[in-house]
Amino acid sequence: MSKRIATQGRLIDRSRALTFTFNGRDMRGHPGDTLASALLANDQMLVGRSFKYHRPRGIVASGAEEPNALVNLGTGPSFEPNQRATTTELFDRLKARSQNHWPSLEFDIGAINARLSRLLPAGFYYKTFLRPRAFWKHVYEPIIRQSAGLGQAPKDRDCDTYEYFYATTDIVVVGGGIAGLLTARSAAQSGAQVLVLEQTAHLGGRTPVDGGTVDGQPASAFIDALLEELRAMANVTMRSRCMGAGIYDHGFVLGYERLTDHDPDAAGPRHRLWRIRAKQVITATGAIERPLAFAGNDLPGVMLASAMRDYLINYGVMVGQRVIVATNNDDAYRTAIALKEAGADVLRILDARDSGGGPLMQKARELGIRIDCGRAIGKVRGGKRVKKVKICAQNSSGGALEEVSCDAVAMSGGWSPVVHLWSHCGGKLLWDDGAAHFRPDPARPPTGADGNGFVSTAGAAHGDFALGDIVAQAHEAGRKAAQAIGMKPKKHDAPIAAETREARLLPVWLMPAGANIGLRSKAWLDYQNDVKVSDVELAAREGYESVEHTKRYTTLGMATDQGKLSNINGLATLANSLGTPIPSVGTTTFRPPYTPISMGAIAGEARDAIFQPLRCTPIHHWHEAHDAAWEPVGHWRRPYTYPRADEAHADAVAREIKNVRQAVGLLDASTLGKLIVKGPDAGKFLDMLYTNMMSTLQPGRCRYGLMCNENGFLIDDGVVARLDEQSFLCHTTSGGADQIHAHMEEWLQTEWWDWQVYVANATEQFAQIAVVGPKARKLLEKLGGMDLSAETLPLMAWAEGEIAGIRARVFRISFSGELSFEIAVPASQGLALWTALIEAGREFGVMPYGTEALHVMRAEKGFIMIGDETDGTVIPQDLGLDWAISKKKEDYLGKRAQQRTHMASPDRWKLVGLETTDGTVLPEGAYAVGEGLNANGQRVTQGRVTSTYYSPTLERGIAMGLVLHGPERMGEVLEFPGTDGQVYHAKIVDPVFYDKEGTKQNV
Amino acid sequence: MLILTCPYCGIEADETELASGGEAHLTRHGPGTSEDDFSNYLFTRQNPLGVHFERWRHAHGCGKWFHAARDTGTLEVFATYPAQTAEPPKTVCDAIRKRRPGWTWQGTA
Amino acid sequence: MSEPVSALNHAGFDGLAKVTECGLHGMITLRGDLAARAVKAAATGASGVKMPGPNEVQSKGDNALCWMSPDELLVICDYKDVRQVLDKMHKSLGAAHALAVDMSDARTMFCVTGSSARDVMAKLTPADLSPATFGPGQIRRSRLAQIPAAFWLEDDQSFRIICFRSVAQYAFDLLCTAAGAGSDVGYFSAAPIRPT
Amino acid sequence: MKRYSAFSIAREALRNHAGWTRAWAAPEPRRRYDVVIVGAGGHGLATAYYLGKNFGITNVAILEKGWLGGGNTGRNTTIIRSNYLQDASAAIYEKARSLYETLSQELNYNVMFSPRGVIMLAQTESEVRGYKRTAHANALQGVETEFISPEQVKELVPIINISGPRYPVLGGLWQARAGTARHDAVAWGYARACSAMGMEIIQQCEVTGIRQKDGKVAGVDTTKGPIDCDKLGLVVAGHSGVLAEMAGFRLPLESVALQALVSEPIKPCMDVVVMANTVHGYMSQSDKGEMVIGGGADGFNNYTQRGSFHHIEETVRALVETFPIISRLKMLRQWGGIVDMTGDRSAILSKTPLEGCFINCGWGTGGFKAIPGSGWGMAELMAKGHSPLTESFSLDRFREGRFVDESVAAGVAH
Repeated sequence: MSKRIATQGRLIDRSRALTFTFNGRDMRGHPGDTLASALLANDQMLVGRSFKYHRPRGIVASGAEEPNALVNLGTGPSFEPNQRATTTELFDRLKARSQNHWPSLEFDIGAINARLSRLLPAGFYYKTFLRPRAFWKHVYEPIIRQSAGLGQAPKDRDCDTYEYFYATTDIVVVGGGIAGLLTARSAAQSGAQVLVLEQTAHLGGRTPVDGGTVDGQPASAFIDALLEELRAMANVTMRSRCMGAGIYDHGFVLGYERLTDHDPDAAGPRHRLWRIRAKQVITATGAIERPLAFAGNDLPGVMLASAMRDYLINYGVMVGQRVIVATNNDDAYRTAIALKEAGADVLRILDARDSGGGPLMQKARELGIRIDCGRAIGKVRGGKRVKKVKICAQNSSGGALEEVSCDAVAMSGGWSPVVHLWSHCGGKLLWDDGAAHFRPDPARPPTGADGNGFVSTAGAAHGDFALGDIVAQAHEAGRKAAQAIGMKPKKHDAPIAAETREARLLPVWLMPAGANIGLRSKAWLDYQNDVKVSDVELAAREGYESVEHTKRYTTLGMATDQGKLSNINGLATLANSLGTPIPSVGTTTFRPPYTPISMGAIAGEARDAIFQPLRCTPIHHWHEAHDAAWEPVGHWRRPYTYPRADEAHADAVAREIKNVRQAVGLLDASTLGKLIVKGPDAGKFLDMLYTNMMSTLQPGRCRYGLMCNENGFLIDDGVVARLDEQSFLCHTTSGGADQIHAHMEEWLQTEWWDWQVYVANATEQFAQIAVVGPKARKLLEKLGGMDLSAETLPLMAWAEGEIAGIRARVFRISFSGELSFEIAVPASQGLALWTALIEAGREFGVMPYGTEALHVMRAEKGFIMIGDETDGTVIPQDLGLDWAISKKKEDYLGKRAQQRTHMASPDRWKLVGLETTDGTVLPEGAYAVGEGLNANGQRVTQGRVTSTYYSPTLERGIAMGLVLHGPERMGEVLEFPGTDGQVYHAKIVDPVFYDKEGTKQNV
Repeated sequence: MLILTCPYCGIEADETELASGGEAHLTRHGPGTSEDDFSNYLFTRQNPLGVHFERWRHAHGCGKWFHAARDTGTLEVFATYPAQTAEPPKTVCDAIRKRRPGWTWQGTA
Repeated sequence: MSEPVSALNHAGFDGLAKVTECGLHGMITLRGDLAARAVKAAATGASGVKMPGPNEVQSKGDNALCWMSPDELLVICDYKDVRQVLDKMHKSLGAAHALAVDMSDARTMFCVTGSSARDVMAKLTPADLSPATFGPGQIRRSRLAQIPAAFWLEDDQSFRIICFRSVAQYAFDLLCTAAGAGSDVGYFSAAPIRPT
Repeated sequence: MKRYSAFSIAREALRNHAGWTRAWAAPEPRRRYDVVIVGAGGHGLATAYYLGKNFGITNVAILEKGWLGGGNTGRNTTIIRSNYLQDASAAIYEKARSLYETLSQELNYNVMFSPRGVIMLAQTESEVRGYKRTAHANALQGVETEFISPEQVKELVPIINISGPRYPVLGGLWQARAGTARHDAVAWGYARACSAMGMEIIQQCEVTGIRQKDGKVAGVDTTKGPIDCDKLGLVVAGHSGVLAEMAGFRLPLESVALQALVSEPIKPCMDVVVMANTVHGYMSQSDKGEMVIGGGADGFNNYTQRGSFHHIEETVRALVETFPIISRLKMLRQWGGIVDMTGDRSAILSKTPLEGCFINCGWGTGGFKAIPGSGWGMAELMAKGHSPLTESFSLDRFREGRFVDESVAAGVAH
């Protein structure tokens, strides 16, 4: 059984106990434990079920590579699925539940799949569930979806917050093991600013577990001293619980800092996403031990040798009392020795190598451990935990020589450098035949903005495994990185580590080498996704030969561990089945993140109130206080209407319109774009930007203008006021202000850079209020300050002066057809003017009105609206706006485009008014049908509705639309099929429905 | 995540401070030009796998448009330079040739 | 005549750093050839402040000149003086091709002060804030999360930030969130982290 | 070709699946074919398949410089829908969608087409107008869609937040028979069927030149030697520009990186596909349980298949706001693909200036869903010289100013 022992446990604090529950069962652990070590200390060998066959699974690893021990963690708003027990620090009252089983972990109906596994080989679902057709969606797929999917879906809104942090530094070192720390030191000694990212809570890595001596002291003592030294260096920052998640182009490094996962009650953000820019990156990400592929290698109790050693030394947990060790290299002997010295009974070391290992083997033998060379595990027996091991010769098909009962198996298939981060941004790998692994090819690093390599590697991640090589290479790596960014490293001696010579490893991709199909179909490569040796062989046989095909066909390496344990074994198995060397098979692409990172962290601070900027006019809060119903316009929010008590929106809109037409209304028009264009060439410039002539506009006057893009399409419209000889004020649509400003700058800077024009965006300098209606002038005269008589300020003129004691510009422009003044005052006095108007307006029955009333009134007048009548495919000519297109100008933006055959075609749909024959309102976006079907069997259309409203003024539905040859077909009735099943009939009419002569606005 | 140095204010701008503006050094074609010339001006692009000249605006910054010479296959940036020019300056072409021997501007050395 | 009101009317927050909206300031955008004598004279004359170099701020009392782009300065003065300053500038500009326009109401100014000020700002802007690159007297135009902003250091612990008036509330909420309790980063503020 | 069925699996199980043979042959190229298709992605394979099936042209080689289905076919978010606004788009996407309905049976390969339904959220007034317009257009195009209420949206997607502070859901355009399919399987299924018709799929074979004879296409040079043909189809997505160069013409294309990501798998919590264009995010849940999320495209030319991380942030930010429960899920993997964007963001299926040479490209972000329709139309175009499905997508539209613009309905072509 697995239990906590009295000795060892360098990372735990035995003086304090923590309580936690697993599947409701109370358990105890210590501060410093991971959930995994605590579960093992409580003899919880069975921790989950596999994805496909629902096989019983236990903890295999001790770190980020763990494929099995995933749990549902926490409850309610802090619930999180698929948490890796090996990287979850234990905290008091932690609640964990195992995943992917029903009804219970011990008894799981899904396990029937394991019995049927022969019927469910790789890719079986591509070959079946074909008939009957409807069954896929309604029967087969729901079953597959239910049985897949691991953790539960969260139910509540996340109670935590997240944030970003931007850092710019010389060198980022990913990994706080001995290699990372030494690299950081030599880089810092060279004068570089260094940031070290360590994913675990502990700097120092696994060297203290593996032992050895550096500069004459025990490795762990050396590391403690090194950490002290680094902490004292002002140009070194070390962050623990902060994983280097990804490396991106131009030195961008993504860091994932877990601030409160280990202490959920602490204040502050849960995760912090580091967005780092570094000149050089050094990945010192270590290496991951590989499992051995033998039958039953997925049973609870079968564990990586290094993990078993970690649990013993770091946490004082002895995973088995009677242990068998299977290996193809010397490192596993360290585990055997540690276990033996801690009092475990190490029954056998099965060394696949005929000649066995080096000095470590000697030491094990001296401790009295029996070592069988050239031996292998034929099969592991047991149900929910290891019971027996059948031992056979490595060079056999699996015939058992003996059977030994035991309670744990430690396996080691050799080590693979963690090359993920090196590869994220294009770093290439080379195959090391001796060590049987892929390692970074220093000659082909990821390249940065200057075209030179910006990532290097140190330590085990570099492919060095002997402590002596690691410390020497790491020291040098730091100096080199500093040199690469122009530092002049001073001479510092590299540390010297005592060597423990290790014998050469023997590549073992299958155990035993000649394992029969029965064994191969029980030898797991990818634990979580249930991919076995036989599956990869099948994929190869069926022609899924590229490693990408095999991966996708078998799902090898696609689980939440992204193949950290399975990739190399899988590649080797594929290479063997294809009879090609491993390098020619290649690897699949490594993609960020190194381990999964929370969506919350990626979203950062942007949620709720600060999800996106909300733009407020100076009068915003008044609208809010008066129950405005909002309409988002870009990032602005404009009052749609101001419903009273229990007034429906439509009624409110009708009331506002009637009031404007009969008395006076106020519109907050502050969001309108206001661009100041000034210079000797300003007129010439605006003549190019607008379709009509602006240079001839007189100071003091206003003119309505249209803007097109180079593709000829209408992009914006608005009133231009000439302020003086050299300056114009261009009004744009609310949504358009920033784009049009950028549009102007673009043309001035990149095409007409010799023209003398400056542009400034004064949109937010002014609050703009439209005072509209027959009583508008009376109201303003009451406030007093300037002469607004028709004589001094006629339609389409503007004047400067004071209103209610506030400096103001007044524009006589109307978008409603009524007498209308648009008053611009400094933003900081906008609210003052607004309230003054409301107060003074009482006697005239003043009311605020919103965007919908605005839209309806402009439609009654037949004025077009950008975004309604236009959609990015409409040219001014389509809208009968030829009067606003200068014939005199030989050029303006869009003119050439409008001469293209399709744009000049007489068959373009043109703007008309539409009146339903029965007065009802046409449906939004309805199409007018023509005769028959087109070549693709679709109904022929001959027009569409662009805007449609109920007009309270005319008390009937009115609409505008684009219709084939429309203007020549006045009076004709068109059919508009609705999506409600009805067909609407509408007559083509003039688009101006109200006050055709325009007398009302001109008083 | 590109970094480009704005030639106007000298800031090493983060991609999120920049707005991209497509291929650089296009010649505007207005009224009187042929259908082909005009549609090439609007739509046809070099889109090379390799050296590419493009327009960027230091939008969250000094607001200036500038040009960048960049490799679309490696994202290497050869140079950035002011936008007020019809073709890449010699210094830029030299910088590119230093990294990509034999490269020529629109096929002419 | 009503009292002009700034967007957030001097709202404040105390956290890792002190965040305050600093009320209305006179702000004039001056666009022109910054090498031209008339333009220089207009800027320095009206403000009494030295001409700033690229990415620099020059200040004297409440007045300041901010370099915004190769052809743009921001002239900062007392809010009530804007009109005189503007008139003065127009006079000294004379016929020179330039644009001087009052933007005082279009913008909002914030102060972020305290030993963690850099850490707080570094949660929101991609600009390099390391003391080596960014110190007092320098100005940076960049973004705060999703909005454009310009900021400079008055001294090593106090930022001045300018953004558009319409997003003042968003900017304030951002800064308060970034300065929220328990979110200290200790990257710029603290010396190297001590053992825990 | 061995027929796939539950029975064949059971039979094979008895002999440990030793009897399964290659899904497609791996021949060396011959010197000449009637038709050569460059690009063994979904579109290229489908084109070949329908050339054989609809026109009896089977002397066809499909050349692939990498591995079949290794490009965007295997990198997309597998959404299939046809609720497009413009007639031309609706026609080809609906043709594709309807072919997907029966593709598994037709190919005897389960492509797992799952008509789970797609909702496009309307979160602004202009989106409401845009989608109502699309619904009207679809009704006349024979595409079954409807504009549904926020309550109906909530009913279909219980995890959605319809009363978000910034962009409350005002409704949605719902297409019940839209959905997803298993992307790799589409390529593999077509490949197996092409191979069974005697067509030859040549992988690891890169085209290095296009040979012409008196103004007509004569064949291609490849890394496996020269190959002659009467007709040539270029169907290589992101690399179309490079091949067009070889054929002596240029295209209105720009290649950019488009990104996507998946979460760790969780138990089923969302049965339909949701697209939220105002906040630029879309999401579905795969049969494995992963939340499959589509990200934005870079604004700059890029052939690296690596996008910029801030697009991932923007997308995830929007989706966390729309689906609050995903905040505590984790991103498992992000990736990028190279997509080719045209001037109007719609595809090009067209003859080219070089007689006998046809091109199919410019699918931008919307290629996967179109595969069967694109192959169907392209095959007709290559066999007969014209096809109603492809007519509006010809190259000359850019000269005439006759665009197929889908962005107008606030819709994006994901």
